[in-house]
Amino acid sequence: MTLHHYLILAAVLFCVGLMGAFTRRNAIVVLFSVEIMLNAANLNFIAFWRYSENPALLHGPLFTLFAIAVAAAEVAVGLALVIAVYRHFKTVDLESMDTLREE
Amino acid sequence: MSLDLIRDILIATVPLLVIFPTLFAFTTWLERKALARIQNRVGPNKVGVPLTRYGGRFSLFGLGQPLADGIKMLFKENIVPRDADRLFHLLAPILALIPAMLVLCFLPLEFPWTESLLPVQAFLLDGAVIFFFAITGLNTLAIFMAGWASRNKYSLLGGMRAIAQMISYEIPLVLSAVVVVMMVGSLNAAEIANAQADWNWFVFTPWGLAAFVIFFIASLAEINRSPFDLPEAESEIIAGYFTEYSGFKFALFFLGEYIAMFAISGLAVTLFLGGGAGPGVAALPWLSTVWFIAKIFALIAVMIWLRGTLPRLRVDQLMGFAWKFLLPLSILNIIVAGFAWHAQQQASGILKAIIWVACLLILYATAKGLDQLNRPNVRPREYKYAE
Amino acid sequence: MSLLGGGIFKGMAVTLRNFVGSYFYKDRLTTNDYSWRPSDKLPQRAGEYPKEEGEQLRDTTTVTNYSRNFPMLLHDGSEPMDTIRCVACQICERECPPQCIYIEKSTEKKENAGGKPQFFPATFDIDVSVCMSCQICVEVCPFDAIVMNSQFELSTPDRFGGLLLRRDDLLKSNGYYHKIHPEEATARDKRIAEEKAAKEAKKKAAAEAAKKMAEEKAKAEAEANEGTPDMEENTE
Amino acid sequence: MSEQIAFWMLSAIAVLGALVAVRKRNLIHGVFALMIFFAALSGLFLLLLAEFIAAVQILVYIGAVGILLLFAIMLTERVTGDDGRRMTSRGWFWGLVVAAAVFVILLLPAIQELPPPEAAQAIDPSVKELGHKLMNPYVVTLEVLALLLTAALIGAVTAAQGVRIPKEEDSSE
Repeated sequence: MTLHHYLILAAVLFCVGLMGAFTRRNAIVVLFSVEIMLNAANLNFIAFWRYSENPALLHGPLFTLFAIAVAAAEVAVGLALVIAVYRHFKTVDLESMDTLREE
Repeated sequence: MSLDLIRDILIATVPLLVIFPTLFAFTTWLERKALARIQNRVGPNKVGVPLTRYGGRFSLFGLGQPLADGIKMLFKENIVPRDADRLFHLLAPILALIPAMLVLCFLPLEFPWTESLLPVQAFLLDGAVIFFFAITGLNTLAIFMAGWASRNKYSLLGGMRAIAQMISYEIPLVLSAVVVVMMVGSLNAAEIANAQADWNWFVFTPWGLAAFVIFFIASLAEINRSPFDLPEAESEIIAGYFTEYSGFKFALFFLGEYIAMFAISGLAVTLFLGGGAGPGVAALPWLSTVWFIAKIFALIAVMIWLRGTLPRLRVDQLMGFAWKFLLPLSILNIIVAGFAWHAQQQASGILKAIIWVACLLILYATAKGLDQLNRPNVRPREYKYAE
Repeated sequence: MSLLGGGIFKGMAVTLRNFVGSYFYKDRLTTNDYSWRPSDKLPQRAGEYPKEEGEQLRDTTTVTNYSRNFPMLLHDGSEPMDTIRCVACQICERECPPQCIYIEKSTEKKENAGGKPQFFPATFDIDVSVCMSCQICVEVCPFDAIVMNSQFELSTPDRFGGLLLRRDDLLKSNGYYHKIHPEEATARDKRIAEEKAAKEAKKKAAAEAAKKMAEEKAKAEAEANEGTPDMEENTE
Repeated sequence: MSEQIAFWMLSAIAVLGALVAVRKRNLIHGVFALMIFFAALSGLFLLLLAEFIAAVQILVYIGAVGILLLFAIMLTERVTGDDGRRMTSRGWFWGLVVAAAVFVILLLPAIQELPPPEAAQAIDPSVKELGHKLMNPYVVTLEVLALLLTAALIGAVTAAQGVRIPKEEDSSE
């Protein structure tokens, strides 16, 4: 196994997430997709750390740890927003939330 | 290299998969017997050892009952509700069993025949304790899956209750284990167990005792044991998440629940009760396994005893107890443990005793205060007509 | 200041006492040893106990007098259908909360225990898998025809037909009732006798009153016959 | 050898899980697929000898985020989790094109511009070292993170509780 394998895997996962975020209408699924992208990035960090010159510095795991914590906060706030939006519009369909658009 | 590794892994794991399900069968019998005796009944006493006739002379206190139950479970009709999500309905019991079985590997159980296999043993993992908690948390998902896939409102309610309860009680559970991790300075299960050699069990220190009590209560809730068995409250929501399960799938749930019980008791033994330490271990190393399992059974006996004693809690009492009592207490316990442990490093003799007594007093007073604060503001009922 | 969690320890002490005590004091154990012979065949229908009648009765009478399980129908004599108390009024069928009773009335009347020609149930089924043992049928029965049985051995391998008790399974003699629930049966018989006596007395009184009335009427008529001309005069 | 088998299996599970999570109509099935993805990723972290991160991945993503997503779905969709309406968004084609373009852009440097592959060094993964690092050089970051989490907690509670919306706003479409 080399670094390249992990980088390609992370790229594939990131693009799957990107595809989900672009092609689905449901706000919660978009949130899934964002999570997938974040995880792909985390995989990159860990892979780079593992194959780096000086792994004893632990930069990769530390950064990933912080990223996971921030991602957890992001999910909590994101879902709270989804629920607030659902209260208002009675839907989580992103395309029917178009109050700002001129008719 | 590869074949050797596979052989080592098999030798290290297969005994766990044999010993604990066997102990499970024995524990169901033990539990039924003990509960029966608590209620002044006799309990199962008819089915004897295999191949004797039903109600025969060799009934041996009904020890054949688990076997008969197992055969019955295997041959029962497997009923799936018409509207159920068939895939998830099938997967849920399996998913309930897997994490419970998996975490057994993180217990520092050393069998005589595994001494040569040190590199493959999971409890030597650097983060064994945190892995234990992470994987135990997966149980929640299985329960939710079962509740959701059954398309039954009682099942769904049970699943939701289970999630709320297990998430709430996971926090005091982990925080009480943090005290031990802090004192040992390692998340490695084997190191934690070794640190308690020579009767230096953590349960014999004030903060360790408090942490043990919190851990034990939270673990009862974590494995849905009475008095915290709200997700499967028969009188309220039939059987909760496994209302729609029968036959072998039900047996898998049952097995998973008991294996989880062994696992969490094993972790309590590792963290607080000295692991496999006990008299005679120095002379006969295999005794440590016996001691470990004996300690697990001691904890399980207390669980059965509590089940026979306490009534089930109400939902609001359950959540209030976790968030308003156990959580503040366990946070305070961490702080107290940190300061006191540092103070006692320098102190000796009488000063140490003073620190310990002070810690005990602080912890007890806080618990008492929290208890008083949480008491519902109701006066004792006044009877107008009855005396 | 009570000890924190002291209540739990108190409760645990109680259960521990029960646990230990049950091993040393045999009178604590409330269950009787259940005598099942390996040679017994499984019953095909609920209530068909694979034992002789005497043993069966002993089995139902070994449970406490206050135990109640599912309803049964009473008859007073040796021939059940000649002395059945039930007159197929169907009140219990209507009152039954889980609706587990099914009655079909007979088409012709037949003499029953009271000596009067009455209807009788051509069919009287109770589905014991549905019955919830609420005893409401017993409460509402005006003829004391349905009472609770205490027979508990009802398991059968047949989930549907085996748990449906037919009229002939349900019919039990009053003597049996006296054996399983002596106090209740005595009280019930006493009440029935009192009611009967009261009825008789009332009948007698009514007959006497009717006689008296008739006499008075006759007298009044006689008087009236005498007085009518006067009245006619007066009215004119 | 065994490492390669594990890598290929885990990466296949991860990609499949992610695809199912993104494309499944039933949202609850989607969440469970997402959890399979998280679990596979945790396995990959373990393969890269980052065992603490693997544990945290399970603990945070499966234990907390997944459950949170389940609750959000139960609160907003029907209990069966079926997304009954049209699933794909309006510009889905351009979404695919952009995703593919990003994939190519990400892939090119991964293949070309890196130095030739080097073998991984032997390392001794230690959670203790990570803890010391967190407590000594990165303690400020840790504290800021704690503040952020608290703020997120409070924010989430207030956002989910909702502001009282006046009546007339409710009735307007």
